[in-house]
Amino acid sequence: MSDGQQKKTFVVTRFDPDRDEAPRKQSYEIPVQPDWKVLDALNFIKDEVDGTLSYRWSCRMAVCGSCGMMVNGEPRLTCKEALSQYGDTVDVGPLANFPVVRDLVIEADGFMEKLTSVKPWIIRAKERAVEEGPMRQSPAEHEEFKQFSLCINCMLCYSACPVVANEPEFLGPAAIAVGHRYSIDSRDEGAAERNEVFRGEGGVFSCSFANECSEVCPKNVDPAAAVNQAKFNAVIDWATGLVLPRGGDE
Amino acid sequence: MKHLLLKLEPLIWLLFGQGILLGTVLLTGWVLVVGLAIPLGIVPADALSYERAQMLGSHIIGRVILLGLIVLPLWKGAHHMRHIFLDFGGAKRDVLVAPLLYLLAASGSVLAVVAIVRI
Amino acid sequence: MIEVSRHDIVIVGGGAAGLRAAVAATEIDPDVSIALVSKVYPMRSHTVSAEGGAAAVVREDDNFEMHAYDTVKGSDFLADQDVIRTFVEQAPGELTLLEHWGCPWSRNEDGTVATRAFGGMSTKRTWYAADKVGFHMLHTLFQHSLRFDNIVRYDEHFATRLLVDEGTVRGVAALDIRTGVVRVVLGRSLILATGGAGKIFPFTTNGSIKTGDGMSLAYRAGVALKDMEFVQYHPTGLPGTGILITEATRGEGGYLINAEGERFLTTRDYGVGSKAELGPRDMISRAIIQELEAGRGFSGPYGDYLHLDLRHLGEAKIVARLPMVREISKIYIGVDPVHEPIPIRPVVHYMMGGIDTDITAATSLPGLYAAGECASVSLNGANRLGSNSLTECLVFGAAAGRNALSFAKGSSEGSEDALRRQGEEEAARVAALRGKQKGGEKLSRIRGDLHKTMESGCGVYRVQETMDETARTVAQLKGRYADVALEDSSAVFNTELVAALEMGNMLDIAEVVANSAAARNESRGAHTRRDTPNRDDQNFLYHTLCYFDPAGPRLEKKGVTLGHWEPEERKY
Amino acid sequence: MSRNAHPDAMAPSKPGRTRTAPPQLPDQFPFGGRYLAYTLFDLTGILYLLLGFLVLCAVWSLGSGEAAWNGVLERNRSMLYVGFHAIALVGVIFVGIRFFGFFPKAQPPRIGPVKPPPKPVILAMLYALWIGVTAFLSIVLAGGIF
Ligand SMILES: Cc1cc2nc3c(=O)[nH]c(=O)nc-3n(C[C@H](O)[C@H](O)[C@H](O)COP(=O)(O)OP(=O)(O)OC[C@H]3O[C@@H](n4cnc5c(N)ncnc54)[C@H](O)[C@@H]3O)c2cc1C
Ligand code: SF4
Ligand code: F3S
Ligand code: FES
Repeated sequence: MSDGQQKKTFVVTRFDPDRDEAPRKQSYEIPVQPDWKVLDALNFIKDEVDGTLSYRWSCRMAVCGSCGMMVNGEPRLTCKEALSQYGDTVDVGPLANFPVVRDLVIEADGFMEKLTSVKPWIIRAKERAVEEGPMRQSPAEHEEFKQFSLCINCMLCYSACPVVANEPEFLGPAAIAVGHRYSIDSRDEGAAERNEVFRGEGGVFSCSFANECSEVCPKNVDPAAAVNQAKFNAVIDWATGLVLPRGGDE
Repeated sequence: MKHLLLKLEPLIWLLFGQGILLGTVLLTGWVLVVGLAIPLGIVPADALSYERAQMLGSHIIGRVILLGLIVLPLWKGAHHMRHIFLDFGGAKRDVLVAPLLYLLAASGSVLAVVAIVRI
Repeated sequence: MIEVSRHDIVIVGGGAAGLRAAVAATEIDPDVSIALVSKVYPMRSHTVSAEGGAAAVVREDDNFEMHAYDTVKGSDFLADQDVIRTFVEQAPGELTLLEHWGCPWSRNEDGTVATRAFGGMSTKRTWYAADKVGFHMLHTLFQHSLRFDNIVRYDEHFATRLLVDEGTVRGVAALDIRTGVVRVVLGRSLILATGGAGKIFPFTTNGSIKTGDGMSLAYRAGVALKDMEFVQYHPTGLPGTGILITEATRGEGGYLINAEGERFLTTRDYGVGSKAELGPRDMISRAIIQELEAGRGFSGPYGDYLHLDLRHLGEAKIVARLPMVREISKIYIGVDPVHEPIPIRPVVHYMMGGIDTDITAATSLPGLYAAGECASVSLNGANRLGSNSLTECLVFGAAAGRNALSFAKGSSEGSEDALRRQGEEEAARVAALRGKQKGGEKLSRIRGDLHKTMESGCGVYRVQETMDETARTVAQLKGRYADVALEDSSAVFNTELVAALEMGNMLDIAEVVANSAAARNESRGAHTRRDTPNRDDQNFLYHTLCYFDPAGPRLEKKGVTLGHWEPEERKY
Repeated sequence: MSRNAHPDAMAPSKPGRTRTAPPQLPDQFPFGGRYLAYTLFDLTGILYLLLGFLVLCAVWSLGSGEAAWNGVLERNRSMLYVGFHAIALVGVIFVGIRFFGFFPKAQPPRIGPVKPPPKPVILAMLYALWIGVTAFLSIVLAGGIF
């Protein structure tokens, strides 16, 4: 594996708001190792070639969710993608559908607002006291929301979703998946509240089931399933609301 | 308008969803026979002679199926057209386009009822 | 003019400890204004990577006494026993709270929370959520924290200096990475929860953000760092990347196998007795190193390694309990543990030492609290038991939150002018560093040399000579660091600037680790010396305190609180 | 190559704290790679709209008397209509295959107290429904029964 001879060219998007009018591309030809991930190459460039290259990363084990970028046009976790699957030239850019702060760093505050707006926490009519101990939840009940609780907030799905691209209000796949995860948790009583959000502007009905979110999700969360289940629940909730109008504070 | 659209969204989505699901299920046979097989002479044209068509169309089940064959595809179509419009950068004009498309589907649906009653 | 914002409590760090502190303070006073300063978005904190589990007594056949004793023994008797008592008693409540907030703990068939075995624990007491425990805990905590409007986040703000006035900490200067501006965030009390410092070593399970910043902040403000010589090596990391393969693999029944196909922990005497793979980490790591030294390892491009064999667990169990281990192995080493053993070797994992705090999470500096991995409340002593630290983040994070709140209620704001001035000084320092073009040194070179010397001097096995050597080298590196040149002078998202600030912190921590280690002339827990292989309670049953001094680190001693169990030989 | 997405896509409610470059669409959108199938799927909306109105016309004519109805049958024989229906058939089948593939996962784990059947079963049921109804309708329309 000490074959340091192999070289690849990285075409990286650069953007410095204080100096560049618009993003530009910069090429780096560097020696690569056969077992490198895309992120390793960026780190090599940063350490040895160009200290000004900016990007986010931390865990390098595909769990912190910070290293998402477009690699050859597809949203990817760069710490997870083996370099060997790409050819001699690799194009690395900031996540699509996000404003670009600098180089490969995108604006994440919009996502944070969306995530917050779906009330991603357990809502209960009456909070349980610690002394009462843990709630019971059968493995089957756990299984119902498990997949949707695996989202690492990497936002790759946002980069793939055509609705995100064109409707700024859209809550987007991950936020809805996280909200839905709570709504179908047997310990939660907040589905009605979240359904209000889901039926609101940019809510679940904006999704046109492109399924692109699930195609690119590195954690197999299947956010498309979550969003569309959430639609289903939001409609059922709406329909029952028509038939049995809810009391003020029920 | 935006508000009204939001309020109606669940209903529209229901119709749209059924448009894809039941609409597709119903349309396949219709297109196959009425759109292709009969015109191409694979099935003799008298299969849908006026009398037989009247007979089928005036039966209650026939009417329901015909209603589904009109209303559901219209809503599927209108909603998808709206999405196409949005996908090609039309978010700003959605407040105009969406009501127009849905109005189209809605008037088609009303006409469908009239048409079916008329049979 | 520097921007100043004011809150009641400032928390630096958005990992498990910082978030728990924020929520704990809010629980008592919903109106308290909390600043949550974090250099990454909180859900990116390295707590996210913890895999195995969090310990707390829940089973019928378990009790506080047992958990406490396991922890004392695991610590090689260097932990404070009053702290341990508080810890074990509050642990179940804390994990229960997380359950109430939605943490998807794995369950038994009857719906109760499931527990698994962990190294050094005498019974199954480690709660888990498959093998993504830290991830689930962190996201649960973070999402729960989102419901409170009074927690004001300063995301991607890098704290560079504590602001102290009249002997009390009053806030922090933080670089807004997004804008390049240093701002002053003031509070009446402050909590450090900045996590560990594994990045001073080359081969570690830690992510790139674990650079010991908070430890350095406290150290520079005159607070002692305690027991920093104790660096935990985790027995099972992937060669090359250092990515962790959780101890839960062994908790679920995995075997460690040498190149001769032998389950050496059962066939040779490494002091772990019948616990075998479930012995404490320091012992297992030493056993692995000895196996490798005896030539019973495999060799590969990233050095020698052994095998962790899970095949006998079967696919169903691996998929249900260890999905992340499987995913990681496949992606990062190309091995499917269902069919092949996983190559592993010991890897730097955790800092037992940290900012010296008492049982209330308070430091010696009034108003300053610390919790989580950056703190040393003396729960872990010379060796932490796996799955105690996530719980520690909760128990002492909560304590820090509560106590910082009551301190804030009783304290004054300090002189804004003085604090603003300090902030401006700090802003000037950071501005001078940004794009500092003069200098012959490169960050990556300094980092490389730091890594080399830390590995040689402060590895699993240590000797006086190399520890001294490392202490000297780190001191030299500090000199070279002063001569570093940076290429990036941009204001916006200047990650090179951040790396340079982190490097300064890492050098502080490395210096403390090397000096503390060189002074402890015995072997205890994770601090193992070839030249003095035995524990020496006569002379060394104390905590090492290390203070900042411009002339070089100054060491002091602090007694260990015993009380219940007297030190005895540590045999399993 | 890439084009701008909506300028406010994923922007925070307060303007960002520094100047940002506008969000870009994914390179392949809308006609490249997997997006092609998605875009075509949405485009079948036109087919469905037209089909809906064609059926409406037919039913209306049926109510208007024999001549009108025969006119419909006559018109359907033109190449234009046959061509359209051929495309429509492909479109309808495409919609079915794509959507039925997605449909099972869009079922929540529980609808009230009711648990939907396992995903493969839902899929099988959908196809059974589709094929069954198509066969039934075709036979009826083709004069096979009734
Ligand atoms: C791979 C791995 C697996 C582990 N598995 C387990 C396990 O199974 N069980 C267990 O009990 N323990 C485990 N641990 C240990 C445990 O995860 C950590 O000790 C614990 O998560 C530390 O949490 P923390 O809140 O102290 O710090 P972290 O989660 O590291 O958070 C630190 C926070 O401080 C912020 N910060 C740092 N510096 C600055 C600065 N200068 N300015 C502003 N903010 C700053 C960061 O942004 C971050 O938000 C594991 C550790 C690792 C590395
Ligand atoms: S749903 Fe998947 S792609 Fe989207 S943020 Fe979560 S983990 Fe990332
Ligand atoms: S890609 Fe977008 S449109 Fe829906 S299914 Fe996923 S959110
Ligand atoms: S670096 Fe954490 S997900 Fe890639």
